[in-house]
Amino acid sequence: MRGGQEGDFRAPLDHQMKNELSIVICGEAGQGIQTLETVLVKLVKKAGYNVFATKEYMSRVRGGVNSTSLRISARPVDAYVERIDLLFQLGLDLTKHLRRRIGPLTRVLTEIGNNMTAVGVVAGILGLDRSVVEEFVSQYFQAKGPEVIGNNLAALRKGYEERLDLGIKIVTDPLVKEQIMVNGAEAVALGALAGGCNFIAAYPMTPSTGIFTFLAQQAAAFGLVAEQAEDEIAAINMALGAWYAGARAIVPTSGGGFALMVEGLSLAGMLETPVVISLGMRPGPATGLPTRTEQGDLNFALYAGHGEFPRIILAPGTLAEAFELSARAFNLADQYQVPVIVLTDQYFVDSYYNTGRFAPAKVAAAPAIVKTEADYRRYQLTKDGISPRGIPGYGDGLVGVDSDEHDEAGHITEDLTDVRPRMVEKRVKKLAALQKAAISPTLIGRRDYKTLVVCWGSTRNAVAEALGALKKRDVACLHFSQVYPLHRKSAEYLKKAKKLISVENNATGQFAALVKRETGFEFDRQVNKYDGLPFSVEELVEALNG
Amino acid sequence: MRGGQEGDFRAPLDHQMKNELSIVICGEAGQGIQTLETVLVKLVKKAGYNVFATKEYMSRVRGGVNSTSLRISARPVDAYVERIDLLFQLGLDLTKHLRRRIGPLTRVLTEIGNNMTAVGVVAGILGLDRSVVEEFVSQYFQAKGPEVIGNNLAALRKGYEERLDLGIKIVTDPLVKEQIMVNGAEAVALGALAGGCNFIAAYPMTPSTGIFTFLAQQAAAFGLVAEQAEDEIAAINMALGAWYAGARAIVPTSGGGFALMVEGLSLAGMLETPVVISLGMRPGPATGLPTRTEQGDLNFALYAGHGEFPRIILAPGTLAEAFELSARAFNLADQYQVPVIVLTDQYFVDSYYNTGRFAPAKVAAAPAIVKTEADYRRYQLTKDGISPRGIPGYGDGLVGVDSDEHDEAGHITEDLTDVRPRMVEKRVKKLAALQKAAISPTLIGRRDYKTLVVCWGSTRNAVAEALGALKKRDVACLHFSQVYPLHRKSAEYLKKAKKLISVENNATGQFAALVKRETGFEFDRQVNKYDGLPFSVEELVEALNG
Amino acid sequence: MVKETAWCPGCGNFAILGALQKALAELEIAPQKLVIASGIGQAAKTPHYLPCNFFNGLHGRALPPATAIKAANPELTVIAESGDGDMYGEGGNHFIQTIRRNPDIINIVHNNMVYGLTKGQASPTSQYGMKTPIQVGGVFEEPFNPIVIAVALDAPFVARANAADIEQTKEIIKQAIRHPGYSLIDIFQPCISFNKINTFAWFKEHTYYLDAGYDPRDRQAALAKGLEIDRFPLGVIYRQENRESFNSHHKLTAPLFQSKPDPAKLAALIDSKL
Amino acid sequence: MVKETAWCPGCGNFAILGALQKALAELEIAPQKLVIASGIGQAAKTPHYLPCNFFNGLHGRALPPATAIKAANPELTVIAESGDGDMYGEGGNHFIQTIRRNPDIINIVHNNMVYGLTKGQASPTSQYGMKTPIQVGGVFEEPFNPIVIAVALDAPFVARANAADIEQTKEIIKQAIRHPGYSLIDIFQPCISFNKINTFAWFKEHTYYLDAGYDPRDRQAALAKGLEIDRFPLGVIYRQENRESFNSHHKLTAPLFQSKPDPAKLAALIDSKL
Ligand SMILES: Cc1ncc(C[n+]2csc(CCOP(=O)(O)OP(=O)(O)O)c2C)c(N)n1
Ligand SMILES: Cc1ncc(C[n+]2csc(CCOP(=O)(O)OP(=O)(O)O)c2C)c(N)n1
Ligand code: SF4
Ligand code: SF4
Ligand SMILES: [Mg+2]
Ligand SMILES: [Mg+2]
Repeated sequence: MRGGQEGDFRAPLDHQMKNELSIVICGEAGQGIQTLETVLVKLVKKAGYNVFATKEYMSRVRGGVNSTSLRISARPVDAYVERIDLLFQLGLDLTKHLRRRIGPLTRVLTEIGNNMTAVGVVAGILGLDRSVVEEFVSQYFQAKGPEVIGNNLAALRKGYEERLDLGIKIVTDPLVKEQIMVNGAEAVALGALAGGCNFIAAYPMTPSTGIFTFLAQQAAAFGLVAEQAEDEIAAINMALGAWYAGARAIVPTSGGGFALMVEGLSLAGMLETPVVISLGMRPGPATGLPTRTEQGDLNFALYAGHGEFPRIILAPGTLAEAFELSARAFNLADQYQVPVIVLTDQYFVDSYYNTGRFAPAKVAAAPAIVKTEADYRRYQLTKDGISPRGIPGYGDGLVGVDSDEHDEAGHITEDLTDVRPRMVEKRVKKLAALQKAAISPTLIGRRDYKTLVVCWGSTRNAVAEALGALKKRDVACLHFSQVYPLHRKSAEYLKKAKKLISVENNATGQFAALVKRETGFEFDRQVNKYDGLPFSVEELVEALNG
Repeated sequence: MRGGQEGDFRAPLDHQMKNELSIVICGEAGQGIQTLETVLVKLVKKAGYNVFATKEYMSRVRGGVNSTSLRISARPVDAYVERIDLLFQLGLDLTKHLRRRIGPLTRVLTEIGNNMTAVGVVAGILGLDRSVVEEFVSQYFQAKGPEVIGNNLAALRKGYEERLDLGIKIVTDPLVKEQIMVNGAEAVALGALAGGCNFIAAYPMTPSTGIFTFLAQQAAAFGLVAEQAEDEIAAINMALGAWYAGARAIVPTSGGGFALMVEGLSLAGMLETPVVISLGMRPGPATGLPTRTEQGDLNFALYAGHGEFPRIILAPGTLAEAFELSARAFNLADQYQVPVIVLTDQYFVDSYYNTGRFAPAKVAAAPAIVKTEADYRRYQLTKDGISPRGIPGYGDGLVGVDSDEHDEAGHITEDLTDVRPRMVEKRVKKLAALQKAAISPTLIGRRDYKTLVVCWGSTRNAVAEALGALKKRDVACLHFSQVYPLHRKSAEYLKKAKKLISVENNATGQFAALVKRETGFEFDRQVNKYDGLPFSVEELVEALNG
Repeated sequence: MVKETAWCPGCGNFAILGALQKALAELEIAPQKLVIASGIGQAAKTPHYLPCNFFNGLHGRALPPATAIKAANPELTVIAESGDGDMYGEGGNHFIQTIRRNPDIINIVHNNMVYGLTKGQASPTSQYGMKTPIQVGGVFEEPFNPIVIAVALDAPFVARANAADIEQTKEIIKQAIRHPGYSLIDIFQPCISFNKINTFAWFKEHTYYLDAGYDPRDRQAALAKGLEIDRFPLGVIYRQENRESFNSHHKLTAPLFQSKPDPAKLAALIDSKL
Repeated sequence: MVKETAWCPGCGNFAILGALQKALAELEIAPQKLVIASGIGQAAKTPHYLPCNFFNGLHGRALPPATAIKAANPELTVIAESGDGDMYGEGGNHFIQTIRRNPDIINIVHNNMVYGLTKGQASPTSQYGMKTPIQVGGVFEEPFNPIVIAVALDAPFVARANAADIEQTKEIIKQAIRHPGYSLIDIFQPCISFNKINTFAWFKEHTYYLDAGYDPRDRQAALAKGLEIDRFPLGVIYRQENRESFNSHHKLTAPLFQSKPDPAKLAALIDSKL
């Protein structure tokens, strides 16, 4: 299978003040920050700027302090920075973690009006075409009637007329217009559609509700079944029933919901029924910080479920990877008849930036279902452990699957001399095929590195940008978008390095431990973060500068 | 904490034919094999012989083929051997795994009558005092009335009169009379009582139902609450509520049930509420082989639960350890406010042998509850991460616990700058204390070993006996009765060895992987078994002879 | 299909298996078009003993996969079959919510008022006072009354049968299969090994068949019937056809495995993010 | 106790909190002797906003710890409080089985007919046709009727209240606390942010108080009342004192933390294995 591509670092950080603007808008839940984010991101992108946006919010519906961070740039931007050039403070309060981002050069605007005033101010700074902006805002509020449109336009104009001058002139990027603007949740959901997903069973849980909602909205158009289950146990068991009967199902959830699915995961292992789980991580244990981010569930995803059975765990680092891997997850699950877990996190699913238009054809659904003969046996023993997968009602055979140990026909067995050992080996040896098919890690930077910074999942872009800023020729980044099983080349990359550093958004270094277990390599240093917030580029610059 | 004791190997295998008899009785479920086992074991033990008994049975109530294997010996016996000297076949069928145990020297008795006839035959062989035997059997069937007693005595006599001569003369062992005869389930349950357990919430599941039943039977006498929960989710959440309110609760379960408890486990981690889980393993995945044995859930126990929090995992190798560690589990959970998992398996809980009388005083309950002051804060930050644990209704304070991230008083927080990082560190750093308190592994054999055979949990006795039989001076066994966290001395033991061999009753070598991750040591060879049956001494002799 | 069952000779399960097979034969349902989803327990082994497609899943979890199987392929006849512990205990939440969701499946519960496979603990339907190795002081919980609960949840078809009466049970099963939406058949089933109270004779004595005059369309009457527990009524206790089913709400008609993703629609959706 | 709540200004939760605090004050229950167990959701945050011991556990799982807390220390007043999604959805099985088990606890459900904290998906009590971002075609499932189910399960005390009526709600809570065994109070609670259908006005219009002549001891009548859904009756719909409680069955009187294991008994038990 095609590995990740080696890439370049992004533009170094010190360019930014000329070519980039970092804006943060904060306020209470209910003050329309979400609307502002949507509108501003679209407007700025349409005008041809590169945009990155991410939000952080409290677990409440009204009040508190939420914020959205935007980077508007002449060059592609895809990671979170701490620096704030311009802070719109719509509410009275600030959280401590926002306050510490305010630097001597930060312009803080309070009492400027509402969220649309902020849009106007930014439009003014960037010199966006006024009629285009007003047209867009009118369109956006179309459904709400002329009064709402009028009020919003008035607020917008008030902001526009501030004519704030920050001494910044950002040039537009002609490539942006050809690109799409999606967040991580949309990238995963679109990937699922590309992968032929036609069944979603889920129970709402932040940060995965976005994926569920997106798919539910598309259900009628795409002929999907989207069902809100009574609990996560029902969701995973529905998904297994759906796959068994020929559908392609996904279950989006988060740690606590996944915990309830673990018996079902083990069932998937035993039935060899494919299933795709989209696991959006948030800080634990238990309810933890429901709206925050963490990479704390890797170990759990790796070893969840009683008994022994193989699985695949993917952890996209970019939106493009999220689309591609979510699509591919369906084919992988189908082909190898194993559970595939797509690991994301709150930061990842809630972050937007412009990215190349997704190409579904590359990852088109390739169902691996066979029409059964009269003597069909679901668990026929084969060399690689993979049996042709029939479904009920398609062919002359009968398709039986059983959570007990079973014979080739799927019937309960207590034959401990022949059947049990063969069936254990059948399941376990699929791991070899999975290892062969594993996606290789992506090297970012030069091949003649001395220090290798290893990361996985959502930390990729921030690490890459930080290393770009550090401009050290002998430091490279190795990013894993498949965290299990590891691609066989992984060890080679690690071996070449004199110094190994891991970067993980958790407290205990779970991937570092996995790498040690799988390859024997130990990290010289671990950079960990566990306050519920994502790594910023600056933080990584500091942490990796040494 | 006091480590495991170094011990000697047991009597080597070739002594057996003179001093030992290996008897197997097989038949259909419903033919009274269980009764036979109970009666025979008691009789033989009372007569002063060492006894070991273990059973294997199908997941059905009637029919099929079940068997009980007994070793009657002049020396202490505590492990399973494959060799059969005498096979009573009460039913018509034999399983393949029984048939392969029949050797050229095996005497097979079919159509001898019923289960009590078999008791009679054995009593005859051993020359047990006839009146004692008859008295015992009469007593045993007392409640069933004179007719049942009469029939059973008749069957018994018939067997006695066979006067089978196997050329065996086993001497009795004077120490046996002072010893008790319990199986693993009873050892765990008695340990729980010694540890002050006063609350059991469970959902029936083989092989842990025995522990639940034993404790339910003692509930009235010991003032325990024993409640059958509607599901395992309720069971663990009840246990947490019970501990929170000052009780000492245990939840016995097996892999599939444990899977459903995983969200609750994570809750225990977040609440820092103690809990003891007795996890009896059986072969998975999913329903697997419900009545068979495996050590397949170690990884799962290690990493179950979303988010990051410490835990203790104990895995007794002997009945004495099962008693002691089950008791100690309550104090450990209480003291460190972490979940403690006691890992056993079907083989372990269903095996009996005579062992020294348990000494509850050594492991007496030491509750770590404080009376609260008015300004009590449940999560007060302390140096080692352990806060004084108050309970509601005892003192002037209020006790609040919260599954969300919380402040010292237990209230929901979204303070990401100070509180969250401190609370993560508080929880995670308890691991250091747990490491300090860890139980050291037990070295069995000479200290000047070259080869070290590493095992954990239920495989201990078989490995020890096999090494004794092999009589190689430079091979020793290292047994872990605490598998997580590992005692700091573990690495020293491993370092001294030229060759490392692991023995595990699973397919993928889960403990070997853990050891590698924790100490960096890799095993030169892994001996694995995954057919649902325990290791026999002979199998290990063969596997380790090289 | 497995020839030899793992059931005790004389168990009520045999009669249920027989009634089911007859019903299927009379309705001419081909094994290829039939899926039985079951959980874990003695009853849950049923699908191994007749020719069918089967999904023998987890203890307590027969209903969610059954719902999904029917959704994924509406051409299949889907039965969810398990014991009382499985359906009303471990699976209690699915029982309720499945009735609310109303998929077009048949739910057969072998109600032996005990946990058979795990050897005799109380189940949710165990009657007051029953002593077991765990319920040492006897069952004190209110027995779960599936009939009343199903009627209270407005299930489309609610019936009770007695395993011993193979003909009547077969007829009820046939009606249930033909009825649109979710159908519950709670079948009294003697467990001769672990339930010494609720025997064949006990069930005979403590039941009666609803007479021809009974109108199963009257919900209040059905509730009242359901509450009768001195002698339990047998037959179709409640039926209605007012509720939208899961399948009709989701407009499920063709099997999902035949559906092809539409590349043009997907491209348009992606382009909407330009 | 936390001063500032995380609720939306105008939310029905405030009134419920007020009624609860008044009831506790009038009954003179000391915060030290009170435990509130809750799950996760907006309603489940309640215990943070009044002085009490609290066990704010997992979504859907308030009842099992509440049952155990009361068992471990019968001297405590134990309330299990959460939202409709929590109690009847994720926690549906515990709801049923807890009623069967009948511990001496008070179960307060903030029934806003929606998932508040996760922003507006349907809950089990959402009414037919309600559209949400997930229920795009509207709710088609039969709304869960906690009153009928609780009466069907013979719960000792079943009441319904309306958050807006603080005095009446307070009185119901007081009665529930005084009633032995399990008590359910399902409280209609407007969610002003996500439920635009079931508003304060709607609840006012669609409810009425049971009159003084109503006899809550009549189970059939209670079932009939429970089935009224055009205008929902408010007040104590059902009450009885016939059932043995969990605590009395297990003979729980003193707190378990005071119980000492008896070494002699244990020694004797061990010696019985000689
Ligand atoms: C999660 C889980 N918990 C417990 C079990 C053990 N178990 C298997 S069957 C059963 C109960 C069987 O009772 P019932 O469903 O009434 O079926 P019956 O055997 O009486 O037909 C239990 C508790 C399991 N397999 N999985
Ligand atoms: C296992 C699990 N699944 C999902 C969630 C996410 N979640 C939190 S609250 C909630 C629903 C809240 O609705 P309700 O219980 O009615 O309370 P309300 O907010 O309306 O008061 C959900 C789905 C969770 N915390 N845990
Ligand atoms: S244990 Fe009971 S239910 Fe199971 S097969 Fe035997 S008689 Fe039937
Ligand atoms: S979201 Fe609804 S339930 Fe939650 S606080 Fe706001 S109004 Fe109340
Ligand atoms: Mg049953
Ligand atoms: Mg709600």
